[in-house]
Amino acid sequence: MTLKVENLRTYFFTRAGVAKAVDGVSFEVGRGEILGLVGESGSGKSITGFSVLGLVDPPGRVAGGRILFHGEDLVGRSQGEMRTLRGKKIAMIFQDPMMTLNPVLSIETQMVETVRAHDRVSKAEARARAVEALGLVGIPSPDERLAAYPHQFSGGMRQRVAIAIALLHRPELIIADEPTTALDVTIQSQILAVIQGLSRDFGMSLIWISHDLGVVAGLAHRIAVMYAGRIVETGETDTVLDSPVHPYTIGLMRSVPANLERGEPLTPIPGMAPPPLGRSAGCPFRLRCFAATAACEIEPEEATADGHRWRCFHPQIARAA
Amino acid sequence: MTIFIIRRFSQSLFVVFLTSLLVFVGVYAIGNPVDILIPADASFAEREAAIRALGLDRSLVAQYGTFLVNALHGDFGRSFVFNQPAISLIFQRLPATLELAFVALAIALVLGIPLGLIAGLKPRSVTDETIMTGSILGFSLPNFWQGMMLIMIFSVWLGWLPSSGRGESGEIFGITTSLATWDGLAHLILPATNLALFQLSLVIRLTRTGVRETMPLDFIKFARAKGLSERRIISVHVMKNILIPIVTVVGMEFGSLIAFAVVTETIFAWPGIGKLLIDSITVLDRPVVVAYLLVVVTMFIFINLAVDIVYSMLDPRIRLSETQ
Amino acid sequence: ASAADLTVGISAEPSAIDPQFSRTGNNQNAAQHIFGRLVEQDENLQIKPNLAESWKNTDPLTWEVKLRQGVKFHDGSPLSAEDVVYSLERVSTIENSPAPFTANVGSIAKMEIVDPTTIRFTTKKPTPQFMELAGMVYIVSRKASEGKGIADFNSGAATVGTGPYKFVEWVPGDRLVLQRNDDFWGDKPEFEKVTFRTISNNAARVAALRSGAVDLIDAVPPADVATLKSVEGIALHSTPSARIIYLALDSARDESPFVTDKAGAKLAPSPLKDVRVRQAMSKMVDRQLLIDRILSGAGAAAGQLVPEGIGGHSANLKPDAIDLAGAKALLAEAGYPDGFGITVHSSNDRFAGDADVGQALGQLFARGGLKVNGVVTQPYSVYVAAAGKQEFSAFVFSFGTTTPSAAPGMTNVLMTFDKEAGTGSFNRARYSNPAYDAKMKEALAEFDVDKRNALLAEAAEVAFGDVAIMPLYWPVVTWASRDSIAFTPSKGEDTLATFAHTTK
Amino acid sequence: MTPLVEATSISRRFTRGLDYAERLARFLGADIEERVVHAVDGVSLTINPGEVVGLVGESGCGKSTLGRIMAGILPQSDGVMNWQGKDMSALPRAEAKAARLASQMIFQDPMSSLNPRKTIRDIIGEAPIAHGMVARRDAAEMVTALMQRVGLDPSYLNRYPHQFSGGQRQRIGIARALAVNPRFIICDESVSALDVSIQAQILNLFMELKQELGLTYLFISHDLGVVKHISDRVAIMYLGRIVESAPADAFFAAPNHPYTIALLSEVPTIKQRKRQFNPVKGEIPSPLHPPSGCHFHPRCPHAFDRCRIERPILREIAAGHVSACHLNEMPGKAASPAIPTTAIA
Amino acid sequence: MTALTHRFQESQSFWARSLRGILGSPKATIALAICLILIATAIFGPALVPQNPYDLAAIDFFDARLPPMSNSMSGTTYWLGTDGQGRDMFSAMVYGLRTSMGVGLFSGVIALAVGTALGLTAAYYGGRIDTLIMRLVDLMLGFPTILVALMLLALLGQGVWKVVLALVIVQWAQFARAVRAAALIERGKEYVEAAASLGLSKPRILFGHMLPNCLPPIIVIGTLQVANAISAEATLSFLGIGLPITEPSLGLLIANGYQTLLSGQYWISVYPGLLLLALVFSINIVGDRLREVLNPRLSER
Ligand SMILES: Nc1ncnc2c1ncn2[C@@H]1O[C@H](COP(=O)(O)OP(=O)(O)OP(=O)(O)O)[C@@H](O)[C@H]1O
Ligand SMILES: Nc1ncnc2c1ncn2[C@@H]1O[C@H](COP(=O)(O)OP(=O)(O)OP(=O)(O)O)[C@@H](O)[C@H]1O
Ligand SMILES: [Mg+2]
Ligand SMILES: [Mg+2]
Ligand code: NI
Repeated sequence: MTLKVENLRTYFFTRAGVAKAVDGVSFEVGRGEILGLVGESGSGKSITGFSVLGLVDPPGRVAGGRILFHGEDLVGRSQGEMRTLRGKKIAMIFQDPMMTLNPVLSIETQMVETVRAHDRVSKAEARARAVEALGLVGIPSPDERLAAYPHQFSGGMRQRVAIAIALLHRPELIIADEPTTALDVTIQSQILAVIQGLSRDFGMSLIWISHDLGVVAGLAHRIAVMYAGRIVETGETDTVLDSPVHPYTIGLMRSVPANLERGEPLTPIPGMAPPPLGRSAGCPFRLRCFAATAACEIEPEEATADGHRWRCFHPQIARAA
Repeated sequence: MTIFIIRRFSQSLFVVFLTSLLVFVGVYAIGNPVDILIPADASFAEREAAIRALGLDRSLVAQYGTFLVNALHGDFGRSFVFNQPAISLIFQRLPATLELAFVALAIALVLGIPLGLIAGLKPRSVTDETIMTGSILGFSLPNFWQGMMLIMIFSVWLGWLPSSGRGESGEIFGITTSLATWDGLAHLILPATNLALFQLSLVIRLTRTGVRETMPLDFIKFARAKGLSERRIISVHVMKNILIPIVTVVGMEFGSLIAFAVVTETIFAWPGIGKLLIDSITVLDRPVVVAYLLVVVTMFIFINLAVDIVYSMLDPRIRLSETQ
Repeated sequence: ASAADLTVGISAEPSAIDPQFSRTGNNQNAAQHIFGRLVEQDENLQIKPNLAESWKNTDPLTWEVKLRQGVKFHDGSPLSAEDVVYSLERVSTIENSPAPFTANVGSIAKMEIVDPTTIRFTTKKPTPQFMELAGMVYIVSRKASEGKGIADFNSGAATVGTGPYKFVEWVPGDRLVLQRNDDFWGDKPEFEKVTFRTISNNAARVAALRSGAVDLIDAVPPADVATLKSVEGIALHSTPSARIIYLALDSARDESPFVTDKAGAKLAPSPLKDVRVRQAMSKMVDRQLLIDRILSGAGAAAGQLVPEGIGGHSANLKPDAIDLAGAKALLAEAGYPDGFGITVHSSNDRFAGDADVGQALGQLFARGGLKVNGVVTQPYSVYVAAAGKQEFSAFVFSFGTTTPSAAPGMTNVLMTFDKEAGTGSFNRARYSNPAYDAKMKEALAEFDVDKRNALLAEAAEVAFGDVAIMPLYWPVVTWASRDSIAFTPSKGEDTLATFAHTTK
Repeated sequence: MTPLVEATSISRRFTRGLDYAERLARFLGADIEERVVHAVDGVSLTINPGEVVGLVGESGCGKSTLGRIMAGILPQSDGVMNWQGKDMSALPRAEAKAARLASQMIFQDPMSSLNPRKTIRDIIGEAPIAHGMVARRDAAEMVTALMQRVGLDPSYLNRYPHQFSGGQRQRIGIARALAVNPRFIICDESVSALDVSIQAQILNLFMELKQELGLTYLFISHDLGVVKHISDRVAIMYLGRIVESAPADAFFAAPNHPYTIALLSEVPTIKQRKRQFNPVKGEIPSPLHPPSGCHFHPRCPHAFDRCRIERPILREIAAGHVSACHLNEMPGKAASPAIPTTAIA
Repeated sequence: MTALTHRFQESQSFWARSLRGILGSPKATIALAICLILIATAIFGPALVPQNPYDLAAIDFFDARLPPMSNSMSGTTYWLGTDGQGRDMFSAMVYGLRTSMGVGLFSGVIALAVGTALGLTAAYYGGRIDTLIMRLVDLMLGFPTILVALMLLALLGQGVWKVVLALVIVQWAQFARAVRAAALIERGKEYVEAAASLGLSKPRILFGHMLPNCLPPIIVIGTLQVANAISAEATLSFLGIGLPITEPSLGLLIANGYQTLLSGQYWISVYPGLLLLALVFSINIVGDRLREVLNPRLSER
């Protein structure tokens, strides 16, 4: 198991109160596996990713749980220790390709420094590795493009550069935080193709964060659905998508228009997600849930069947079947 | 680049033209320099002779016309007081002002950037609050009052540093400067500090704001995710970004540094162009005032040009060659 | 600074080193060190021989001047009559000078070199003050300065004189450096090297002295005098100057711009026309209090243009004492028992305390029963122009006498404003009294110094009886030095290295 | 039937002109040109009353610009806009104003499209009051009714936009548009910023309103799934031009233009699991320097010489189905989907 | 669009936000209190102080330069001493505070009005109008404040309104630039387009919709500029081209006292200096805090 997260809690201790952004998340990612992490805005996907790398900014911090990377707990490690992992063993790609590269440094600088942050190699060698990485992500004539600055690249190209940087050290795990959300369909497709190929070729594990079920469906081996800081359902992609059991997952699927006849009214989930500050005890979804009962006043435990896990007192198993 | 220079150049020509016109009309409106310059026991005849000698008997339009024609030939008139080419008077004293301004700028940058970094990296800490309150103090103290206090404390009470004049100068690389001798340096410290204080505050705040704005950006987080050390992140990723506003603002402020030298030079009797300007205004020495503005405006233009070039070196998004 | 050197902090610097460029005080200060003149002035402004050993006027139009022997220029060449004639002729070739010496040589019709040390001057008309005028022109070396311009003097190339000090360098705005002339014909100057630093800001100048940066400063602000007195190691040197600070009253016009009735409406005819009103106003001014409180005692109450010792002083003219009752009576007599409204104007950057004096006068008039509509102070540049255009009603001015007698001041300030006659060029109040003018003409034609001075004094009595201007005080000017240096103060407000001596 | 709105050969150029210094430099021989963006390049689009037209295209292709022109916010550089058969520019003042009010736009960003300093009452009520459509004292009542109509609690009347969630803000925007009784609504990415569950709520609202008020929509989106769900007809834009337009069913059943085909095959859907991504190559060209001929030719797998030179015009290939591709003139050569486009359905 | 940007940059009522922001920092709270006290002093103080220092009949130069705590001839105590004209320093400072604040506020407000109108116009209409206005702004900003004021005052002569005018001419460009920048951002927002699409008139959009949203930067710059103006007036007075001498502002008091500072009569210069400092410093602190809470991205001056 490359990564195993157990009962992760990441809280923001703000003046207004404690925002439980991630509140008891558990999942695992095996070698070469692609995990799709889906959920609505604010459900805690990004914070989960940052927690793994130890990059949660104050006033947030990991308040509990374990993050086991090859069995070793990363929680509580010093920034110095984490630094040796970041970019080397675990890499991350961010959503907005316009913002992830430093606009005033050349691509070369940004790549070479990454190489040399972990490996004591000459500039020339670092550069060679940078050229190679750019080639891998499909940037034409990488040797020349190295001297360019980010603004000279289009969004898709920049995202490729970011991926190339993530690849420099052939990390065992890449956390991709909605890296294609800002891109157009055709360009998104290009990036997905690159990522998919790389993951396959190098056996890299991947956590793919997205709110687009379609993207995750096409890419991930397994899916974890987040709601209000918890993973409410997780399992094989096909299982989760074809026979979702959590009412939230079901509601999500019904909200996607493409699943319905044209013009037919959609079946949206009523209401909206609770804000992270005011979450009350019990199942966070119960106020929007069609199946909620008095039982939901307390937090459901995780139930499981054949690697398909959910947190709900009223799993819609019958429907699925 | 060419366009840029054309634009700057034509704009500045316009500015120079406008200011010279303004000064002419202004001086004409205020009074007759001769009234101030002639001795108290002068007779009518002497007065008239002086007026004629200085060309002040002619109409404003005629005077201005002559000025323009001469200016096109590189002659900007002679000082009424010194009877020397006004331009050469300015150039005589320009080095002193430039020296003062540059040293002040250096002080501001050398102290300001580290202080701003310290403050910006630990926002809301005691250190930050102290530095920031101090920098507001720098803004709040009127320049002349600072100067007075500096003199009072360091010259009069403590007797450490001289309070006026420029001191001995020596040569470094063929440039005559006070920096070459101890005496010169000692004379430079107080006025330069006085002049630097405002800029220092400015640099501190710019740096701090820059740090605070840059730190939460995604590319800093990405740099961390790459495993870079905090040192490299700050010294390269953050610094290079914040240098851009600092260079622009400080460059623009260099102009006001020279302008504010008027006050500092008055207080510290620094023989630069600022003091010359004040003196010239009080005696209505119009050619010198015009020449001052001319030189200063031209200087602004060159400074701005330099700033733009440095800017473009720092910020790849703005390359002068790319017309945008 | 070593013991043999002297550093002086001066409030104003020369505008040029060419001694003939301008005859304003600052230029003269510098020139007197480097150049000689036919005559020079003592502390009381009376003339005494310098390069001219003696002179006599053989008839009203002819003056014969004998030059001193053995005088050498700084370049070693001897002074000759030719240099003198050259220098006097050179005066009218100076260009663009706002204050040329042309009037000094204006009376000369002819110059003849009788022998290498004697020159005979012929004047156009009888000129009693010939030596006071022509004698004041600085003598330059013909050899060194022929064909040279102002820049050559500033750089030192043409700066060759006969004075006690040689020119070393001038950094405008900063300093003037002089070197002792070891071949000086007169008393050997004491200091080897003299540096004049320009420190125009008063406080900075004082601070420079206190911090030891300079050895001597001029124009000590009155307020600092008391403090400096108590400072260990500092000596003060004062003298009343021959500069009169006065209030001009717009007395010639029916309508004066800043005269109002009590309610603030325009008042015509102007009460200022009435001599009784002017007298009353003068009686409202407590000169001694003003001097004590505003000037920290640095002044001498004045009742006329020049202090004692200068030609034209009248022993009969005493400063008016404060007499509010008398003032009230006079006002009532003139028909203004309740007073009237007035605005006092003054400059604020011309002489020490000018703005303060204006305000103090405002206070005094208010207390005397006038309605003071305001006190307005302006930079001199603005002020002088407006005053010249008669835009004020009561305004403060000063006039510095630099000549042995009060004649120039009495001509320019008090005689009728008349371009043709060349009188009254500074008569901004437009005072005009034929009796006075006649007395003045008589005095100016008189060759005998004593008689002339007596006539001038009589004229002064006429003018000040009319309160042509309201004299206030003669400022006391003060120099301060380290106490190891003694300094001889002069009425001409000169700051000369030759006036300074070490005491130990 | 007269079309409600009809755009004929509409173009819109954004020009950044040269200033005096640049003109001078050019005069002196410098190589400087005006920069012109053809945001919309000769587009014709007809929308019938009651119809929903979906407009799809990639970022920067000119969808919003076209939408703004149709809403009357932005003047076109060339071409004619007809409103109910009459040239808009020739309408008398009063009618022009009425036409203008009858077309309303609903924007993408629910935050920036509401003035943060105004209460909901003002936001919704200001325009009707300003136009005298409702008396000031009746305004509150009207606003309340509208709020109920779009599913907002009327007790929120005096709240400010920041006190609402994204979906609620979008409802406020809709109520604001409805307040002036429009007939035609341009939805510019109106649901793109919303989470799917909220997006579904808003889409439902749009559909309801259409039913009840007989509204006509131009529905701009880059999400083909949404467009497919709501539109009667679909138009695809690429770099300022419409490359294909057809009734929705025909369009998804038989897409014709190679770009459309690429787009359809690359839209990720839940139905496709662990698929192989086979993207079209190349970047989207800059609208500043669009490729010659057919704008799509550099990325088109079928491109041939003619595509590089000649701009293909829209030709009808089936009833109501137009496409701008040279392949259509070569029988048997028309592009066909690499994968079945049923994937999206 | 991420959840964070939506949720953390929410704007609330702007006055509430400002006040809450200020009260959130003890430093700013104290500064605000000082500001308010000083404002109250400037407004009501002149009625309460022992002397009217602007009335020449009320002051007596017999009492000139008395040290603090001295008694006058008439027996009143000069708590802070007297100046060179015998003005009670305390009264003079209260009046001077009023003058300084008045000059600062008036010039600030007028400059703000002028700058805002021009800045908004430039931003909304764009094109030639924009170019013209912005060239003018560049011109003004390219010139050092102090020089422009110096020249103007040399031309205009002295007087409160002339100083105000000079400061307005010097300051308006700052506002215009800031307002234009803010307005450009606002203009890009969709609510402006929505308003246009709803057929609202241009002035209504400009002043009713855009202007209120440009307020935060305007207010921040406004406060800082008032502080600047007060300081600038003091400097001008110091250089001898500021206010009339009989109605001294704080700056003029300092300048007058400057001459005697080193003679030991420190109180004439030091007390007004401290008051000026307290005033400018506290305004700046408040402004700074506002800058932080209202508009963290507002560029430094
Ligand atoms: N600095 C912070 N202070 C307080 N709360 C925070 C902070 N950062 C994040 N949060 C909270 O953490 C929760 C999770 O945020 P996160 O960024 O992980 O959401 P997400 O699922 O990635 O959403 P999106 O799809 O919009 O990116 C949010 O609801 C937010 O309120
Ligand atoms: N006001 C403007 N000035 C200059 N260029 C503009 C302006 N508005 C739009 N453009 C340009 O016109 C082109 C089309 O813009 P438009 O906003 O219509 O695209 P879009 O299809 O709506 O894109 P998106 O999906 O990103 O909203 C773009 O290249 C854009 O840069
Ligand atoms: Mg996220
Ligand atoms: Mg758009
Ligand atoms: Ni989002």
